Amino acid sequence: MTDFTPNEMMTIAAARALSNDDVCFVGIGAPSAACNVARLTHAPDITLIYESGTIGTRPSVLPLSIGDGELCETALTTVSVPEMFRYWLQGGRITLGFLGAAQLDRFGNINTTVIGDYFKPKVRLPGGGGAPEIATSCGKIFITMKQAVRGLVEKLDFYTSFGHGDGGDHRRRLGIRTAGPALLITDLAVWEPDPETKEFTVVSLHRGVTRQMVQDTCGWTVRFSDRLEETPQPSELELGTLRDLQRRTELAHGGRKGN
Amino acid sequence: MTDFTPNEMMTIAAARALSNDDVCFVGIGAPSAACNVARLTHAPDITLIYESGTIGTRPSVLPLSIGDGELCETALTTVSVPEMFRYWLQGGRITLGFLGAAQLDRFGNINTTVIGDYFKPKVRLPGGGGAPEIATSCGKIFITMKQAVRGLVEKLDFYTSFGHGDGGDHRRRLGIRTAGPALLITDLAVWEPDPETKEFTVVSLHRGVTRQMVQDTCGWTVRFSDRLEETPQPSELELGTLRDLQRRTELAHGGRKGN
Amino acid sequence: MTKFQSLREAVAENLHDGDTAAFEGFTHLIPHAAAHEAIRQGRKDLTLIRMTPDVIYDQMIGMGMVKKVIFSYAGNPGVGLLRRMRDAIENAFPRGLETVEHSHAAMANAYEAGASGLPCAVLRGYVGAGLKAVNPDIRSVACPFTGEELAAVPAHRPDVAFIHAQKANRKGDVLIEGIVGVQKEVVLAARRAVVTVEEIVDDFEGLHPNLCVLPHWTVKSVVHVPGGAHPSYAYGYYARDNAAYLEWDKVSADRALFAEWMKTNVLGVGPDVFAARVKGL
Amino acid sequence: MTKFQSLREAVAENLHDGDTAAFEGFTHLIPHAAAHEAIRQGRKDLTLIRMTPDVIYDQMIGMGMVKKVIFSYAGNPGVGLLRRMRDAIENAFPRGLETVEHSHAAMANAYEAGASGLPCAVLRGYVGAGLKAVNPDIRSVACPFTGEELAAVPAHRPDVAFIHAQKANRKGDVLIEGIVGVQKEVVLAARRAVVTVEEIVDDFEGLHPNLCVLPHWTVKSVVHVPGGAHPSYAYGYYARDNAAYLEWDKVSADRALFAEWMKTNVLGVGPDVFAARVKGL
Repeated sequence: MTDFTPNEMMTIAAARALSNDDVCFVGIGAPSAACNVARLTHAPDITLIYESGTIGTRPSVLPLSIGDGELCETALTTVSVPEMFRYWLQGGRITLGFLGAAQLDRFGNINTTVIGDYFKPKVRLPGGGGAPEIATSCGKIFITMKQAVRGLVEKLDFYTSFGHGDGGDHRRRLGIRTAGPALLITDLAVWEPDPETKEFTVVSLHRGVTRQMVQDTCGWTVRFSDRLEETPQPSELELGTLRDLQRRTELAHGGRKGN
Repeated sequence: MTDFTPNEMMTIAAARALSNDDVCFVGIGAPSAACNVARLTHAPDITLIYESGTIGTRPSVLPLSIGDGELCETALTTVSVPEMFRYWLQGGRITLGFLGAAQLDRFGNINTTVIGDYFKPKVRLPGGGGAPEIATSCGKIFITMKQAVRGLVEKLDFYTSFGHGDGGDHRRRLGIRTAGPALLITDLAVWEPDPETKEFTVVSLHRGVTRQMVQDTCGWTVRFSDRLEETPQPSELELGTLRDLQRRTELAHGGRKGN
Repeated sequence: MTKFQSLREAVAENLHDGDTAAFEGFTHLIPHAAAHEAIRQGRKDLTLIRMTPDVIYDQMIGMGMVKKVIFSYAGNPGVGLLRRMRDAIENAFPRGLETVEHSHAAMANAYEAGASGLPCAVLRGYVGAGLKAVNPDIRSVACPFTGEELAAVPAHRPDVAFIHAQKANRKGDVLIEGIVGVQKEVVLAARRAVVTVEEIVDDFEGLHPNLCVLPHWTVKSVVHVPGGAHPSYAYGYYARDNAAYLEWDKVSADRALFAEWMKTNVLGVGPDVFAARVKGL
Repeated sequence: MTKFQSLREAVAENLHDGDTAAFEGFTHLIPHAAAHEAIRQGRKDLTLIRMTPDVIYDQMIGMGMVKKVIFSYAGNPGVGLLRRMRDAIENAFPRGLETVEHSHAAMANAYEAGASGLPCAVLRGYVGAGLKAVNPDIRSVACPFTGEELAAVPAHRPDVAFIHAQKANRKGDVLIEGIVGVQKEVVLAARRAVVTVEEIVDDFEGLHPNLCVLPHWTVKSVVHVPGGAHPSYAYGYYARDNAAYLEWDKVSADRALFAEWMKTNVLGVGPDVFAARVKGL
């Protein structure tokens, strides 16, 4: 096995959790890389959907934006944005949604809106975009992010999208019928919600990562699974596929005017 | 002027009331003939819309159904039926809607649902189709029908679509912002609503029609305008256009399998 | 995953006694072959949804398979009334028929709401109209910003939808072209969807990106039935058989003639007859 | 009727101080040329609606033309934050900026409701989400059949919409292809619509019947501006200039650099420069 970066491990661990039967609502960045690595390795029939309206897309390079031409050109069909949010997302046709976070709490609630007070923000972040409804309409949610104390926080500054709320059956109490956050994949570890409390629990550590490293980059007291494992390392195929994809992407997006 | 039938006069009188700027929601039968005669004579730029989703259609023959292939093939674009009713009709983009009636009252209210009691009908008619919302969403409504005592009635058996209700400002009192029935064109006469009471009033009689003929075929006491006119007779162009259209239509629809 | 099946299998697996079913098509692409297979299999106590219950619903009603129809316009398009449906409503022959009646706008919105996963559709509709008084499924909500009273109707969520389309590819993705009606909506609103198609092609390469395509994971079963919309039509394949609609007016006017016609043209044949019916159209 | 005008005339006639305006485009077909003309004409006190206020809204906000933004995602797509918009919100520079914030789903539904002539949109949205607490335009209605509480937001009804499209024909009908976004909806929701296009063709003969076409009677003004979406892209014409989006991150980070850039690239030039900007893309 060649060497690999924490970011590569994160992307590949996320890719492995995807299957041929999934219909994924893909975000830009790590989710997009993970979904396309899955499609190019073990899940060739996975359906990828980007919120710009492209359904069943098969890009050969990763999009820089959620609506790159490549997504439309390789899609089965492209629908309007209102249709995307009404028929496909709200209609309950998406099995899996990916979300990122500026702040995440132990119950999978997410903030991408503001740091500080909403009306007097220290940092005005981009906002929720599709996230508030992705979080509740997709069959389940995977979250990818790099660990940092300012990212994995005890309490969010703003609740952009709902995860498991205060934990337990909070989703059900709000009438939400979908599973919510089912997996958190970071650069250090893979986390799953506890079946009862719904608190994210570390189930596997990436190669070379210690419990202390996970705790040092997390703002809450971390729970580790009794059966803590090591995340299987990337295979040659997985790593090669990811790196090829990124090389093609750099070539395509690199220079001004396609140079 | 060659001779012409009452039906031809009705169609041509309706065609004349249409203009280049109209966006018409067209029904099958006389409205379809009238709209296409207008398009082929004085209003070449009129926009014709059929509820099957065809926008800006220019059929060379009259459709037998509201969704004939000819309508789609000659249209500017064809949209889904939900879009047709949401964006185009409810969206207030249609300036003029045509309605027919099994029963009509003096205020332009229409029944196409049942004769007799709704739950124990003597005759079960087809029902409203698009009419209930055409009647309130189009800028104004033209009605075409052949006069008969059982058709122009004192009181409807069922209120399929709303005209001027009990007359006066009844539409406004219900919050309806469109004009409603603005013209009734029959095989005998042209009627307009009284500006105040909204009761249909005969404003012109077709050639050879007497007041008595109008009254004998109407179930309520007819009001005639103080300035009653004779409907201008069909011109050569109008009549020729209508008859050519009908000839082409018969040829196209006549036999089984296009023979 | 989509199954490629015979029409007999597709109907047997997806349509059950007592189901709420929608055989949709707005003049164009009406799934006649699928409806005839349902008749041959003798399904009972169906609730049928359709904007324009035309000849196929007249036939199913005439065969006594239907207990309830949810609809907005019950006519033989361009011809006249539906005589078997009238006989059921007016004379309870061959059985009584419950009706739930809407406007086209409400029906189209109800399909749209079903496809959108909503419990109800909200529209500006039925103002001053009589159906509100006879259909308890027409209610209202107040706009929380303007106070305007808007109509609300329940979303359509049929157990099963049947549509006819031009093409499927080998994966089971379905292409619909021309007057697309409410077909995308009814498939997405339904728990199960069966699509009969004119043609099965290898793939959809080279299609314009914005066409009406239903991905294979929205469809349970794809069945190859050339001519399967006859006497309705399939844009790009064959024209509407207007004479057959005129003929139906006569056939359906007489109970005995109807029974005889169904025996000859539906019960005694299979879906393979449809290809021949559209030759020359 | 549609006018074929210069961009200067179209903006002068259709965009007024204090207007509520939407310059829409979802990554694709963003009307950069139209926004730059609005900047040159120095419109004031605008309320801007957009799902993804990106570079053009950052520019208008940085120029002090905007008093309020209604939006759902304020980022430089694929790059990062909007630095001029942040400066306005965090530091009231060059003026304070009121924000009304929604989710994408709510914004898309609000355009759809505007196009549909409804006062509000109803969706299953914002469940458990924080925006409800800070945006009084997020309310709810109860489904009159199931009792489920659904979110409601006001319909978007902008005074004027600006979009960029591939083609217009000589009548002024407009064709949009590829990622069509909310462009049809924003045009139908707006009182006035201005469309810049890559190309004007004689007619649309031979087009597939189900494409996204806006009839001429829905559009006030058509303006021929080749390259008018740059650095966004036009499917079938030119690709996205990703480098320009990366450059914007640097330009917008510094107030002086921003002012200089706007002078050189917007204030001192005309819409004719766009054609050259897309050469080689």
